[in-house]
Amino acid sequence: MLRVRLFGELRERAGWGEQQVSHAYALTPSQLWQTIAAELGATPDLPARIRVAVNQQFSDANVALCNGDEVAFLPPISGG
Amino acid sequence: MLRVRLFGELRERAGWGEQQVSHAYALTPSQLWQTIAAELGATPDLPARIRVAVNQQFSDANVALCNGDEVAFLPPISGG
Amino acid sequence: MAMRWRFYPRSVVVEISLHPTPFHPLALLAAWEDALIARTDTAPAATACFVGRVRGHDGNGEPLVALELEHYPGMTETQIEQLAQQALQHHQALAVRVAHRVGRAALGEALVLVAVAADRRGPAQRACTELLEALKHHAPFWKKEWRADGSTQWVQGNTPL
Amino acid sequence: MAMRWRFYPRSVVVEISLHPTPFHPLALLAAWEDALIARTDTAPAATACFVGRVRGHDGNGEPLVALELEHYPGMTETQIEQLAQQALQHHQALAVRVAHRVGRAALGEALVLVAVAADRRGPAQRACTELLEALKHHAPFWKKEWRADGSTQWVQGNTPL
Repeated sequence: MLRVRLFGELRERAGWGEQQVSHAYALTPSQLWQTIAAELGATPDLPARIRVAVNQQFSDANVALCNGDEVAFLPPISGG
Repeated sequence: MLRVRLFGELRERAGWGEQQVSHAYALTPSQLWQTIAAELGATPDLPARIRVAVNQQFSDANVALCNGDEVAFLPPISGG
Repeated sequence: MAMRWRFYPRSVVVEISLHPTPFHPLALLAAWEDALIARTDTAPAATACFVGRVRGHDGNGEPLVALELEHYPGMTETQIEQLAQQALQHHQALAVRVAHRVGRAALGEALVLVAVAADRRGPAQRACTELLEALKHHAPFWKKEWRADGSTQWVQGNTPL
Repeated sequence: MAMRWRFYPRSVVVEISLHPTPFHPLALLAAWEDALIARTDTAPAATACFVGRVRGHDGNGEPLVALELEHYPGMTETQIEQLAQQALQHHQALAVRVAHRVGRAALGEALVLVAVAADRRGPAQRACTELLEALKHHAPFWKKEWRADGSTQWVQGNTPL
């Protein structure tokens, strides 16, 4: 299973901040995004403005995921 | 009369920080410098590193002085 | 209570804290400087700092009543730590202090403190400016603006430098 | 007692003080921010500041015991005021606080505080950096370094930025 996390506007749109998703349907963050895009009202292709983090480190959207990974989709950051 | 002021290393070299000098011998700061260069062990020509202030504003070394002016010779500034 | 981390890799000190309740930047600065003096037996020759607070209006001048800050517990702290280390090494600074508010902040309350101690003014100021920019773009925070009428708006990225 | 000036041209506040005895930058910052909040009814969104203190060594690494600061009473204050106004207007900042030590300062004691309040981080930081450089080059101060053996040396200009 993958631990999927959403933040900010994505979390609000989806109505959840965290979910377990089977690794079988999501070998990469891009594929994982396709499985949740519909409920986010988003395009199946991961928008450039959304960044990906795997195990709490920024990551490429096409990296191979491993079972148990934590994958987060991050809207545009506005810190400071 | 001109009120002449020296600071920092110039004041120390001359042994004084303030003197009255007759305006007759010093129509410009450059000329005024020539009258005190000897006691400063300095060249008669005003060195570029020495800045001039007239009435507490930075000034050109060849500005015409008026009676009663305050003229200061300022070594390299190291504030902050 | 603020969540605080002290990292002592080599001789460089990086102190980071996230604050779910209001924090007072000058008080944190005083404590940080005292700790630096205690550790190095001398005050840093150059200290540059920046404090950002909640503005009373949004980017379009619309009045705001509060700002809500969401963060990614774990990743946010790790990112700030990595960014602070990079700024330190890149500028040969001595120490860094970062404090950041999380949760709902009212107008005028402090959002971020970045402070850098170094031996000279150039490194301190450049590291401080660089780290603040890095935080704004690479430390996972998201700001939601609250207006008087109860409407909200997620901030889309940062105001230009 | 510190010699203090408050200049209120238009709505912009410039506060300058020269201190013949040790001053505490954070205390001055706190008082300045309180005054700003009292005057504008809100804390500034962006505050950048710099504090310079007496180093324990000179440019060549030789140990120092104290630093003596000479200034040109009257011109120094006027210059700082003019430089502060220029930095403010050039960067559309809101307010400036400058404190500078005069006389003999021991190791670790504060020499200079420059703080700038603005509505955004860029103007605050740029104005603070610019004003500090301007002070170092155009506010009539001269530093004499004192070594342990009693020997002294006038500082010839500023360390590079």
